Amino acid sequence: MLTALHGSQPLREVATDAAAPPAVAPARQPWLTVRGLSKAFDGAVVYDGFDIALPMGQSIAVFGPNGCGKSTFINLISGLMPMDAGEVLYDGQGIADTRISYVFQNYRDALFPWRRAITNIHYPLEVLGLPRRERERRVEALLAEFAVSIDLKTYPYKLSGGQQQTVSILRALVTDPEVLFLDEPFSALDYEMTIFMREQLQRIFMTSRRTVLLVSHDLDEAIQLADKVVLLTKRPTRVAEIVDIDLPWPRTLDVTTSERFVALKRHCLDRFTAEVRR
Amino acid sequence: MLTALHGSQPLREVATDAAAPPAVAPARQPWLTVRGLSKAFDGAVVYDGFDIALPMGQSIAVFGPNGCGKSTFINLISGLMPMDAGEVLYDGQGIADTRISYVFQNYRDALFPWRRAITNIHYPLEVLGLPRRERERRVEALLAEFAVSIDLKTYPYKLSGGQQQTVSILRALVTDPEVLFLDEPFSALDYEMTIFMREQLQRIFMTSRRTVLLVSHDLDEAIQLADKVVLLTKRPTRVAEIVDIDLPWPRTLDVTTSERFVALKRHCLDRFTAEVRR
Amino acid sequence: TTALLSAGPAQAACDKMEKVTAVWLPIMQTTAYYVALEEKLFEKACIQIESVKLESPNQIIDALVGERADFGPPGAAAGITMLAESKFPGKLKVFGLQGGGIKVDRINDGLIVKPESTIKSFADLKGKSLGHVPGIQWRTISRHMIRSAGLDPDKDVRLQELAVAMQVPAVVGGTVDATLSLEPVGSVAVASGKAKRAMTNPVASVIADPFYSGASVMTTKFLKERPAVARKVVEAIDAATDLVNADFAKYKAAIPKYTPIKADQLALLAQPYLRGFKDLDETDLKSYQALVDIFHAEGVLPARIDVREKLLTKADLGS
Amino acid sequence: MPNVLASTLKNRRLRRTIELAVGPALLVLIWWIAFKGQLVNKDLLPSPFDTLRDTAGSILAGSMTRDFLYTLVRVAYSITIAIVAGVPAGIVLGANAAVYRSLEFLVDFFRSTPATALFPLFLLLFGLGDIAKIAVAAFAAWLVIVFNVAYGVMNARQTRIQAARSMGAGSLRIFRDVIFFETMPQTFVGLRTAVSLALVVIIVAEMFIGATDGLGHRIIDAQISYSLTDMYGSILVAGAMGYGLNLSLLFIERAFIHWSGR
Amino acid sequence: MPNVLASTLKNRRLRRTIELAVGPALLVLIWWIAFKGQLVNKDLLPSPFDTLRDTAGSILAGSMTRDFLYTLVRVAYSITIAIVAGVPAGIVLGANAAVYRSLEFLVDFFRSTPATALFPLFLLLFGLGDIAKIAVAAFAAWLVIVFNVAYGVMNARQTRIQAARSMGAGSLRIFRDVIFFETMPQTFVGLRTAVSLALVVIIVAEMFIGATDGLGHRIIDAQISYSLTDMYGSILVAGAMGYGLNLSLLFIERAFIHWSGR
Ligand SMILES: Nc1ncnc2c1ncn2[C@@H]1O[C@H](COP(=O)(O)OP(=O)(O)OP(=O)(O)O)[C@@H](O)[C@H]1O
Ligand SMILES: Nc1ncnc2c1ncn2[C@@H]1O[C@H](COP(=O)(O)OP(=O)(O)OP(=O)(O)O)[C@@H](O)[C@H]1O
Ligand SMILES: [Mg+2]
Ligand SMILES: [Mg+2]
Repeated sequence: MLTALHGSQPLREVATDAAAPPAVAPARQPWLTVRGLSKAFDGAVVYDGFDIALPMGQSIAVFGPNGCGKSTFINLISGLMPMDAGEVLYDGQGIADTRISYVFQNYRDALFPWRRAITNIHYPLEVLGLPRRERERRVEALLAEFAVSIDLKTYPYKLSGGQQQTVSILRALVTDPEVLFLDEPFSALDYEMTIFMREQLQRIFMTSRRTVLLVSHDLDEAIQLADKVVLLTKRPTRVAEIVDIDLPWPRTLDVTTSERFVALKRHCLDRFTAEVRR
Repeated sequence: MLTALHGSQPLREVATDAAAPPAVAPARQPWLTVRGLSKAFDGAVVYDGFDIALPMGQSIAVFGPNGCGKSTFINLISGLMPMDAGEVLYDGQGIADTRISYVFQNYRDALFPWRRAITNIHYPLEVLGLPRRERERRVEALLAEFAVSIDLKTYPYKLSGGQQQTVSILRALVTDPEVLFLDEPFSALDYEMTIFMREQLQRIFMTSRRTVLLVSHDLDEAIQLADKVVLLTKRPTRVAEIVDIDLPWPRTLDVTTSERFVALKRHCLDRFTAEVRR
Repeated sequence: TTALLSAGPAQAACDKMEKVTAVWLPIMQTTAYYVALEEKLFEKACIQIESVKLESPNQIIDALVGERADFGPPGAAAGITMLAESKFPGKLKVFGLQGGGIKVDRINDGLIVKPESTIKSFADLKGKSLGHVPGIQWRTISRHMIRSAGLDPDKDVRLQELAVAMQVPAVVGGTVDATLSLEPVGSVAVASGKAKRAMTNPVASVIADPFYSGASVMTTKFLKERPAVARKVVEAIDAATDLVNADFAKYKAAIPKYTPIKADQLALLAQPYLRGFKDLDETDLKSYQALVDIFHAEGVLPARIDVREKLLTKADLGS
Repeated sequence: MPNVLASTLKNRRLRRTIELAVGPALLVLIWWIAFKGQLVNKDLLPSPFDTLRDTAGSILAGSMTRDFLYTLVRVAYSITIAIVAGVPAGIVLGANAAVYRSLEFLVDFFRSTPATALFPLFLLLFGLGDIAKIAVAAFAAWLVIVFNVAYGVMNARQTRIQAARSMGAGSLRIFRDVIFFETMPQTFVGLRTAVSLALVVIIVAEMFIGATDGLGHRIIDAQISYSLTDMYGSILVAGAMGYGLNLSLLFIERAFIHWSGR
Repeated sequence: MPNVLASTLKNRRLRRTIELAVGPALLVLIWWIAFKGQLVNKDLLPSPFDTLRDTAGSILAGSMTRDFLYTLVRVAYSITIAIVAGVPAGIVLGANAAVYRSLEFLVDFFRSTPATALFPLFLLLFGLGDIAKIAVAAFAAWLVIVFNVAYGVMNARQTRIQAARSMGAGSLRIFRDVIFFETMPQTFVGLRTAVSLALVVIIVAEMFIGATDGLGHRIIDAQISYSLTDMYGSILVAGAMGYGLNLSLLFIERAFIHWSGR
């Protein structure tokens, strides 16, 4: 069943995810609320009085056409870009009190070329002020999980595009963030790596129920990895629909080849094409 | 039927593409031959005595794991990166005599930020020395075909990632090149745009039979758009197999959902996973 | 060795060494100061000299007016001293003069030209260029010299300010036809054989003979606060002046250590005309006054200054 | 809404004006404190207000303006020569590592040699007139521009150069269409350093080679005749000229180079 | 194979050596042509070989070495002061556009004011000794460093700063961990400009403030006493010092900054 909410009215639906693991059943559902968000670049309006409310502790995928403002949206709500107007609250609090991680769409420029790949991964832990011993323990644990075959002793600019993106993802995951922003995080990964990363992300999400905001142009990926898919229109950007993905976790091959999955995909696609063509 | 050629022996097969449009039936098949290609970075060997021969006038997809040297390969054979050793011949000639276009994996850095998007597209025509009138005619024709909704009067760094990549693709296509190198050209495009671009590329390829070298991590894309898929191994890089894609052009939805397509995909995937896991 | 031996006990006899700062220019007129240092005359008088070499006359006066230094030994610019006195009256006292003269046969300045040049006097400069030390002092003097030769300094001669270091090259290279130069430029030029003096002491012949461009100067602050020490400084300089005047050939050996002059250039070095405090007489004062009056006449000094008022007196020294 | 816009614009312009005034105000303030607080000998540092008054007087009288213009024209000539000769030289130098390593000695050598020490040589080559002064300043500025442009070229982003090359652009085209723009931000650093340096060298030349006009001539005259307010006033005017030249370059840069750091 | 490697290495080292020799050789060649061809008055330009011989002589005699060391020590002091005070100041200035616009006046003002014109003021503030010379050179170098670092900060890539901010890094951390490195290439441009400038100012101060040692003292003495070979020899040595200082900075830069243009 699709919970379709049109337009930009604040969403005040109660989270009744039957599919959520029963272990995590918060008494009160915290919300990420965005109110009256406005942003224009040199007069070109991207957002104008944009409202949305998203449940925290869930995985949200954002799907929309090129240039509709997905990266801008993440930048705004993560506090990296100043808003022209509006308010963003994480469970009633400002962004400063929330530990976030961000995999930038522009992953190449986001790595520090003066640090080796491994120390790039160390960096967010340094910012958190962890002692070296603890940092090393955490990084080792992460690498053991991911077992990538990249020479991490080298500098980022000596890595291939996909390797750089992998490092970028590892760096974002190492801090075990409360909110994880992923802006087309798998765009440069190879076939095998993409599948592997999707599995890892699912695993992380299922064990810790972090809030994840994923931008993806791959609808299969978006649906596979999300509790909700936010469909955005062209500029001036509005929410076309927030699609509830009522599939059970983990999203195994069985799930992603299920009829329900295909139906959801078809529905999203129809809405998307309708909006884009309009 | 699969024409599988293992190892790195030069390929000397005669082009007997039943699927190729009968209009184009060259008396003599020209070849792109690479012999003894070697390349190492700071001692890390990527290619060592690599040989391959690819038919020109065909669309070749290159598929391989991250960091195996796909970008490096294109850079080497397009003459942008010096080889340590080896020889590349386009139908017996050097690269300098061939009109090429290149969509870089790192599309952001490849656009000129001091030029507007539209003059970026003009640039290769300026290099060719075309008069302004002719340039404008050609760009207009191109834009009429592609009908993108991007504000091309703006500067590239003001565009979103996908928009930048679109401009990058347009710039590569405007010269009507003899050889087209595409390094993950659709990685940042949205769903609609990706499908559209694939169609356009097919159309261009079918009408003019240019040589296309496409790097892609999307196996569907690779098979849909190629006459041959080159499967590469991990480093030190070898050719795992060159898979002949004996599907009819155009590769419509019917073709891409055909049993043959699925079989080819399964075969490629099996080879790829086997090689990567090895 | 005698100097060393005598210096030892003398130093030992002092209860305490008085620290005095001297600022000086590396020029010929300062010779007496070099000799005083070499002969350890200050040490014998229980004075420890903080010796600071500066490169321009103004820096000397700045240092004195700014009370960074106590005295400028022989060779401080005579004209600029009075200029400073007119701006900051009562700051400085003059206790010696240095220059040259035709009658006394001592060289201070010269008109420097190429060896083959036809220029013999300022009158020959019509339509030519003349270089001089930069600044108002020597521009004033140069204009006065040209006017005295019957030419118009604004029309007939191209006046060109030239730093001291560039004067010989400028003449040799032909960028100017002549320079009005201070010693040791003339001596160096003659020693090189690439230039000569067309006129010796031209300024003395026009303004006053002898002509003084250098002065020994001390601050009134120093004089007031430590009159006894000031007196010992004056005495030491006077003693050294006597030594130099008595046997220049012997004492000029000290010059290469303090100035740009090389030992091999010593032979041709012109002897300056040095007047110590105790030697100063009416002729000297008149001569100095003549220079200062030209400054007034050319409008550089706003009011006439009587140099006598600026001179150190025996009373100042408390004797 | 237009009201708000107008008021923010006004506010912004007001803020800009205040920002522009802070520097000079600070200078005068520090000066005034040094003067009033007797931190520096009063006889050698005049009051800032006396200086400003006297300077305004000599500007009105026209004598300062004349010297200002002479110096400005000399600086303009030398910087023009330096740019025209320096930017292409820097590009060529920076583009070829071997050439750079070979000629670096000369650039660093002359950059580290005081222009004043070379005055005799320049006098010899160019005579006593304005040409020598302009030549020595142009030379000093040229070195700075070459150095900065070469650096800019060496640090240029390779992908952009490769992109142009893939389109078949020849070396000359790549220089003109890519490297030239790539190095622009660095070139402007060089230009701004160079214009200040040219001004300094011109003033020093006016001071020490000798001239009958120009701010340097004015400074040394004032120094020698103990016209303190005139001296500090002339220095002020020289500094203001330098600031003005820098500001114009900054405006050109801001208007023209929109892509730095992108 | 190892043979080939060895020979290419040898070749490369040989090529490097040749490259390093080209500059000095070119200088001597041009000089020699000017001298032999009588392009310049022979009485004012000595033969390069005479100059080199005499310079070698005074180096062996130790007098040149002494002056060299004095100048070097003064330059070292002033550049150290300039770096320690300049890099943080530049970062702060560049990070805040409003602060930059406010204080730009002072930086541009003093950059365009000849150090020589400020000598009287520095003598007044710092006394007559070495300190005044070091202070004026440090000040000039400081301005250059501040200017360049501020520029580097303003042109830094925003994505990297944003990446650090997204990890929760505070301003201080971002300065230290990101902006500092981002600006490194530009900082080195500034350092190399500054070290040459400090040398120039020290030499000019030695020439015009007066000193009893140092290369500037040597140059002006030689100029006044018309010792051409000594004068050009001292200039040569000064230039060589500048080149040497630049070269060391270049080595540090090449060893340390591997990422420029990436
Ligand atoms: N710095 C900027 N200056 C001007 N316009 C900008 C700037 N950054 C973004 N824009 C504009 O804002 C719009 C949204 O950009 P954004 O990068 O958020 O798109 P996106 O949804 O992430 O697209 P994509 O899928 O291609 O990454 C685009 O139309 C773009 O042109
Ligand atoms: N400049 C460089 N210096 C050192 N090593 C490099 C450099 N460029 C590439 N490499 C190495 O060469 C290998 C091949 O890189 P390349 O970019 O060609 O990979 P790729 O096949 O394009 O990978 P991807 O799919 O991630 O884009 C990588 O392992 C990389 O680490
Ligand atoms: Mg985006
Ligand atoms: Mg690649």
